[in-house]
Amino acid sequence: MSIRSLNVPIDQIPALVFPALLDTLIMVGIVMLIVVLVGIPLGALVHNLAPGGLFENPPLHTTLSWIVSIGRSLPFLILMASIVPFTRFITGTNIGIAAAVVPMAIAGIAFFTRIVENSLRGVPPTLVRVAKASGASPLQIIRTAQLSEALPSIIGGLTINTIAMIEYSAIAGTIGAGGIGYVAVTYGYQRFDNTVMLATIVILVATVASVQLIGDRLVRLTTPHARTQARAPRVRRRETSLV
Amino acid sequence: MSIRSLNVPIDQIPALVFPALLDTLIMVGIVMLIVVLVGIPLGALVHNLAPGGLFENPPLHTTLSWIVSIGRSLPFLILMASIVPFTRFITGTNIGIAAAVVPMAIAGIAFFTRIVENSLRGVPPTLVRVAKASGASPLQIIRTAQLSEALPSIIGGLTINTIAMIEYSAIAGTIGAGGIGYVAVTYGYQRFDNTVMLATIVILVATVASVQLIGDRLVRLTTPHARTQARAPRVRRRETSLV
Amino acid sequence: MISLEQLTKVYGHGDAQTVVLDRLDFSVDAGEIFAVVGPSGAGKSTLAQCVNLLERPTSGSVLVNGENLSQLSEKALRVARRRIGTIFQSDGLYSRRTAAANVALPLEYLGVTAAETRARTAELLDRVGLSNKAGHYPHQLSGGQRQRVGIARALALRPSVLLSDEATSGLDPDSTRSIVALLKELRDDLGLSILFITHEMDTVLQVADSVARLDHGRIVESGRIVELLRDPASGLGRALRPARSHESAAADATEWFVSYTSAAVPTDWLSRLADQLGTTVSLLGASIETVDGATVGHASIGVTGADREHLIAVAHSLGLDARPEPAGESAPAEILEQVA
Amino acid sequence: MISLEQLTKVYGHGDAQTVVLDRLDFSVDAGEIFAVVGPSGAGKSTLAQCVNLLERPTSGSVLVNGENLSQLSEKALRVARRRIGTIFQSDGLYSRRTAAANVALPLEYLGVTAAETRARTAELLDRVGLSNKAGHYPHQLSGGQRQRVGIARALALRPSVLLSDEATSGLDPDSTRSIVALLKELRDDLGLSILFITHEMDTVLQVADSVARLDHGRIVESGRIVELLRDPASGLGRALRPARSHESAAADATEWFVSYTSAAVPTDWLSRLADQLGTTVSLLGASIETVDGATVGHASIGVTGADREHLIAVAHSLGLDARPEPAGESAPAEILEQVA
Amino acid sequence: LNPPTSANATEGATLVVATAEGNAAEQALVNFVAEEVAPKYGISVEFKGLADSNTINRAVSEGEIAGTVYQHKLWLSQVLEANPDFKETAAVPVFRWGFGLWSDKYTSVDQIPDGGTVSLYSDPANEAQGLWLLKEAGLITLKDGTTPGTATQDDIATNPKNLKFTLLDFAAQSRALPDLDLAAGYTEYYLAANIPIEQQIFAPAAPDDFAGQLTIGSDFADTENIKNLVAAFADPAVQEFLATDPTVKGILLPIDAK
Ligand SMILES: Nc1ncnc2c1ncn2[C@@H]1O[C@H](COP(=O)(O)OP(=O)(O)OP(=O)(O)O)[C@@H](O)[C@H]1O
Ligand SMILES: Nc1ncnc2c1ncn2[C@@H]1O[C@H](COP(=O)(O)OP(=O)(O)OP(=O)(O)O)[C@@H](O)[C@H]1O
Ligand SMILES: [Mg+2]
Ligand SMILES: [Mg+2]
Repeated sequence: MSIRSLNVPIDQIPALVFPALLDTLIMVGIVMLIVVLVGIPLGALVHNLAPGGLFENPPLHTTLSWIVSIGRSLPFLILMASIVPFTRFITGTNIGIAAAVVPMAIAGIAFFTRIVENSLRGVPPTLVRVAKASGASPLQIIRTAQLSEALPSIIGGLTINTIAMIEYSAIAGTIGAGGIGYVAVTYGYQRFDNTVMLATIVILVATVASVQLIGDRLVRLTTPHARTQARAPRVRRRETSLV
Repeated sequence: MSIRSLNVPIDQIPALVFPALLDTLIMVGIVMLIVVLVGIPLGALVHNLAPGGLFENPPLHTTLSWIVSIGRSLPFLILMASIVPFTRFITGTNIGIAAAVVPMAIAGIAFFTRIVENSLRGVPPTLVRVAKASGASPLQIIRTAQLSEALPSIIGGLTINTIAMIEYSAIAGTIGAGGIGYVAVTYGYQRFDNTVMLATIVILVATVASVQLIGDRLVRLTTPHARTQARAPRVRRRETSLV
Repeated sequence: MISLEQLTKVYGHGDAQTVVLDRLDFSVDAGEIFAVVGPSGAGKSTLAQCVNLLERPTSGSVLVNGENLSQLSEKALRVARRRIGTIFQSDGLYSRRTAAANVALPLEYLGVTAAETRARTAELLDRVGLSNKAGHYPHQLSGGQRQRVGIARALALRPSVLLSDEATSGLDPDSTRSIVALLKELRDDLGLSILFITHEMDTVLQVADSVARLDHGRIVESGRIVELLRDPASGLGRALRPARSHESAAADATEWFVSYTSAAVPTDWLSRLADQLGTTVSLLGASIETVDGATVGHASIGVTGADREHLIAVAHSLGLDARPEPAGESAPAEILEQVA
Repeated sequence: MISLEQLTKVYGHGDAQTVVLDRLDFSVDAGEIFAVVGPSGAGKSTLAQCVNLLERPTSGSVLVNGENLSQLSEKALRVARRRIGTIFQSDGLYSRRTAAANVALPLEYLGVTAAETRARTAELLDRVGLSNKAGHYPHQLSGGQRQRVGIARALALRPSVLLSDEATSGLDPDSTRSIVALLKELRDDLGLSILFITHEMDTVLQVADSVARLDHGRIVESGRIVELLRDPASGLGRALRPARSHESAAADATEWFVSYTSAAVPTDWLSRLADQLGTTVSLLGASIETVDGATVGHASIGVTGADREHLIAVAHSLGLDARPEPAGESAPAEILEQVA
Repeated sequence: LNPPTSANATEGATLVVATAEGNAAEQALVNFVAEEVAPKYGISVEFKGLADSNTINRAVSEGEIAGTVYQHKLWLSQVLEANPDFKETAAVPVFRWGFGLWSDKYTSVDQIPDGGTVSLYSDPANEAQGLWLLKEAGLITLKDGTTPGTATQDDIATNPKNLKFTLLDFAAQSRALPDLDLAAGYTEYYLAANIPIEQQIFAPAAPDDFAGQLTIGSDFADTENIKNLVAAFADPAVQEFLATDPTVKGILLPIDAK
C-alpha cells in the first residue's frame, strides 16, 4: 500500500495552495468589508451609550453590550452551528464561502465593535466639546471628533481584527469554505503532509505579515506627527546620494 | 433505537459544565498572566523599535514584528501541533491543561503584543518629551509616560484579548484540556446535544459578559475624567432619595 | 447678548464639593465687549463653558440672544451654538486636520459649500496672520499659531456672541493688538457681544467696554473701564493700571500718589499744583494715558513742605485725588507679600 | 550656564524646509535671567527644546554647564537633563496622575525616597499656591493651575538651568508676580540660569536681567534691560515700555516725546524744562517707573512756542532725549497698521 | 521532563483508553469495558476523550495513555508513516462503524442527478471510505489497483454523473445535508443530528480494513497491563454488547456484522 500517494506532489502544491489563498482573501475581504460597515457604527453607538457618551443611556448600553458579548462568547464552531437557519436564510446554503461569510461577519463585527469602542475611549474629551461648541450634530461629532481622531487606533485595531479573521477562516473551512487555513489543517495537519503544511505556513505567515505591514503603514500615514517624522530621513538620504 | 440515551441527562449537566467552567477559568487565568507578563514588555519593545520610538531601529523592528506575525499567522490547531516538542519540554506532557497553556500563551502573547503596541501609539508624544526632560531612563519613560498613560486602553485591549482566549480554550480542549468551550463543541456541536449546547452557551455568555463588565469598569476606574464623571450622578441620586 | 441669572456651578459632591460659580448675575449687551478678569482658578473658564452649556449649570439660567439655552431641545441648542463662537483656553485643535481644515470645521458642520468654505477659511486665516500655515498640522504650529487657529475657527460662522477664553494669552503684543483690532472691528460691523476672559490688564484696557473681577466664583467688582480707572477707591481700577515702583522723593519731601478722577484734569496740573502750593513738585513716577479718548492715570510726586489738607484740596480742584504714600506700600513690597 | 554656538534648526525638507533657528549665538550666565521675546512662530519654543536636546539641532552646538549636550551618551544626557528644569509651553501633565504626583515625577525618576518626595512635592505645590489642589487630576485644574503644576515640576530637582517657555502666560498678574519672585529667589539662592521665554513685556521688566528679541529664527536685538530702556533708538526698548495713546496738546502747542536716557534725570525736570525754555509745558501722557532701582520712562509733553533746537539741547542737559511727535505716529494709528 | 514511568508499566495503575470525544458510542463502549469486562482481567480502565486524533496517537505511543479504539488499520498506517517516531500497534479489531450514503432529497442512489454535490469527510481515511462506498453504489469507478483505504479523488476512473465533491467535517456534514445531494458519513453523526435513519439510502457492510482497532503503544505491548487490556477488548462480551446495547446499536456494529 502506498502512503506516498496520499501526499500532494510538490509540483501540485501551487495549484492547491494559491486558489486556497485566493479563497481566503475573498472570504476575509468580504467579511472585513461587512465588519467595518457594521462594526464602526455599532462601536460608536456602544461608546456613546456608555456613561459620558453623547447619548448616555445605561440600560440601553448594558443591553447592547450584552448582545455584543454574545457574539464574542460562542466558540466559532458553535456560532456557526447555532446560526445555521439564519445563514441558510441569508445565503440560501450552509456550505461554501457564502455560508462562511455570515458567521465570520457576526464574530468579526462583535470583535470590531469592542476595538472601535476602545479606540474611541482614547479621544480627548475636549475635542467633543469643541465639536459641540461649533454646532455639530451628534452624527457629525461622532464622525469628525471621535472616529476621525481615533482613526489611527481604529486602523491598528482593524489590522488585529483582519488577522484574527484569517484564523477564523481556517475554522470556517470545516463548512466547505476552503481557504488557505483549511488546507493547512486538512492537508497539512490531518493528512500529515509536511510539504503542504510548510507551504501553507509560509503563505499564511507572509499573508499575515503583509496585512500587518500594510496596517502599520496606514497607521503611520493617518498620524500626522508620525507621517511628517518618518518622511524626513528618507528624503535626507536621497539628498546625500545625489551629492 | 433511542438517540436520547446518548444525550446528557439534564440533572447531570451541572456536573459536566461547572468543572469545565473551572478548567476554563484556570486555563485562561494562567494564560493571561503569562500573556500580560510577556506581552506588555514585548509590545513596548516593538513600539519603541518602530520609527519615532525610543530605540528606533528599523531592521530589528521588522524582525521582531515578523516573529510576532508568525505567532499570529498559524491557525491555532497548527500552532499547537508545530510546537509539540517545545510544549513537552516545558510541561512534560502534551495533553491536559498544562499542555494547552503553552500554545495558548504563545498565541495570546502575539495578540496582546499588537494590542499594547496599538495602545502605546495613542499616547501623546509630548508626554515622552516631558519624561525625557525630567531625566527619565528609557525604562522609566516606558513605564510612566507610555504604559501608565495608555493603561485604560491597554485594559480595554486586555479585555478583548481575554475573551479571545476563552475562545482559544475551546480549541485547546482538543488536546484534553477540557474547558467549557470544549464541552460546547464536543457535546453541543459534535453530539448535537442541544441541552448541553444551550447550557454551555448560557455559561459562556455570562462569563464573557462578566469579563467585559469587569474590563469596562477597570477602564473607567483608571481614567480619571471618566471616574470623577461617573461618580457624581450616583451620589446626586442618593442625595435626592434622602430628601 | 448674554445674560446670566443666578448662575451657579458646583463641581464634585459631598465633602469634595466646590462651588466654582456662585449665583452670578450680569449681562453683556449686543456690541459690548465685557472683560472678565480674576485670579487663576476663579472660575472664568467654567463661566465661559456654562454660557454655551458645555457645562450644565448646577442652577440658574443663561440667556443668549434672549433664549434660555437650558430649555432648548438638542437641535435648537445646536442652532443656538452656531451663533456663539467659542475660543477655548487650550486650543482644542483636531490633530489630524490642517490649520485650514480646523478653521473649516464649523462651516462643514453647517453644510456650507466647499467653495465658500475654502474662501472663508482663507480669509479667516489671513485675518489672524496664518495664510502661510494653512496646510500645517497642529503639531507643526507654535503655541501662538495654534491659538490663532482657534480664534479663526470661533469666528468662522460670524457669530453674534463670542466667548473668548484667554484668546490672546499666548500671543505677543503685536499679534494681540491685531487680534484686538479684529474683534473690535467685528463688534462694530456685526454687533458682536464678547465675553473676553483674560488676565492681561493691558489687553482689557485695549479692548473692553466693561470689566468684572471674578474671585472664588463671585463677581467682586465690575463697571465701565473709564469709571473704574477714575475711581481711586476701586481695586479693579488699580489692578487695571497698577502702580509701578518709582524713585524715592528727596529727603525733605513727602511722597504723594495722585490719580486722575475727572475728565477735566488740565495737562499742566503739575505746574499749577506747584504754583498754587508755592512749593516745588517733583515727578517720581507716572502712568498717564488715554483710554477710549479719556485721559486716565496716576503719578507719584514728591512735595516739599506743603500743608496736607491744602494739597488735597488743590489737587481736588484740579480733578485729582491725592493721598500720601507710605513708603512700605510701594510695589516691590507688594511683590514680597505675595510670595510669603 | 547655557551657551549656544551657531545653533541652527531646520524643520521639514526640500521645498517645505523652514529654517526655524538661524545660527544663534548667545549665552546665559550662572545667576542670570535671560528673557527671549519675539513674535508668535519666531522659534522661541524650538530654541528651548534645542537647549535640552528634545529637538536635535540641525547644526551648531549647545553647551549647558560647560558640557556639549549633543556629544553626551544617552546616560550622561539624562544626568545633564536632571540639572535642566523645563517648563513647557503646553503644560504636558500626565492625565492619570494627580497634581502632586506630576510634581513628584522627576524625583521618582531620580529615585528619591518616598518621604522626601512627599515633603518636597508639598513644599513645591505650596510655593506655586496649589497646596489645596494636590490631589486633583489635571482635568480638574484650571489652565493657570495646570501651568503652575508644570512650573513646580520643573523646579523639583533644584536645577541649575531653567528653561521657562511661557511659564506665566496663563497666569493672572498676582500669580505672575509670585512666580517671578520665586524664580528670582531661586536665582539668588542657587545661582540658577534662566532662559525666560515670554511675550509679556511687563514680566520681562519684572524678572529679566537681559533680553533678546528673536524674529524669524535670528536674534535681531539684545542687551541689558536698563540699557535698552535708556536707548531711544532701541526698538526692543520701546517694545518693553510701549508708548500709549495720550491726550493731544492744545492747538498752539507742539507735542514732544521725551525719554529718560540717563540715570541723572532730576525729578523736577518738567518744571526745569519750563523754566529754562521760559514757556509752559503740559504733561499729555507718561510712563515713568524704576526698573531694578534705575528710573526709566518716557512722557509726551505739549510745549508752546519753544525753539526746536533749544528744547532738544535743554532736554539733553537734563538727561532726556526729546523728539517732536508727529500726530500720525501715535499708538492708535499703529494698531490700525497692524491690522491692515 | 518526561514522565519517568508510564502507567502501563505500573501494576494496578488505571489504564486510560481514549477516543475522539465527539463519538459518544465509542465512549459508551470503553465505559462498558471499564465497568463490565476489565475487572475480570484484574485491570482498571478509564475513558478519556481527546478531540484531536494526533494528540491521541502521540499519547498512546509515548505511554501517556494505554490505548485507543478510534482508528482502523489504514488510518494507523498513515499516522505511522507520517510520524516515524510513533510506535504503535493495532492489537485487536473491536467493531465496525455504521457508515452509509445519506440524502435529504432522494430515496435511492439512482435518483442522484447529473452534476450533483456529494460530500465526503475531509480526513483522508474517511474520504477513502466514502469513495469506496460510492463505488459500491455504482456512482463512480476507481482505477485498477486502488486499495479501499487510500483512495483519493485522483483515483476516480469514471464519474458518469459528474458528481462534484465537497469535503466537510463530521458534524458539519450532517448539518449541511439539506444543502447537499448526497453525503457519505457515519451513522452516529446523522442520528445525533436527528436525521432519520430512513435518509441513509445505501449502507453495505464495510470491508475488514475499516474495522476499529484497539491500538496500543508498541513499547508497552509486553507489559502485563496491556496484555490484559487487549484480552479484555477481545472478550466476547464486547461483541455481545455491540450487538444488543441500544446506546451503540446501528452506530458501532459487531465485527462480524453483514
Ligand atoms: N514639526 C514642525 N514642522 C514644521 N514646522 C514646524 C514644526 N514645529 C514648529 N514649526 C514651525 O516653526 C516655527 C517656530 O515654532 P515655535 O514653536 O518655536 O515658535 P514660538 O516662537 O515658540 O511661537 P509662540 O510664541 O507662538 O509659541 C513656527 O513657524 C512653526 O510653524
Ligand atoms: N471637573 C472638576 N472637578 C473639580 N474641580 C474642578 C473641575 N474643573 C474645574 N475645577 C475647579 O474649578 C475652579 C475654576 O476653574 P476654571 O478653569 O474655571 O478657572 P479659571 O478662572 O479659568 O482659571 P485660569 O485663569 O487658571 O484658567 C478651579 O479651582 C478648578 O480646580
Ligand atoms: Mg481658565
Ligand atoms: Mg512657543
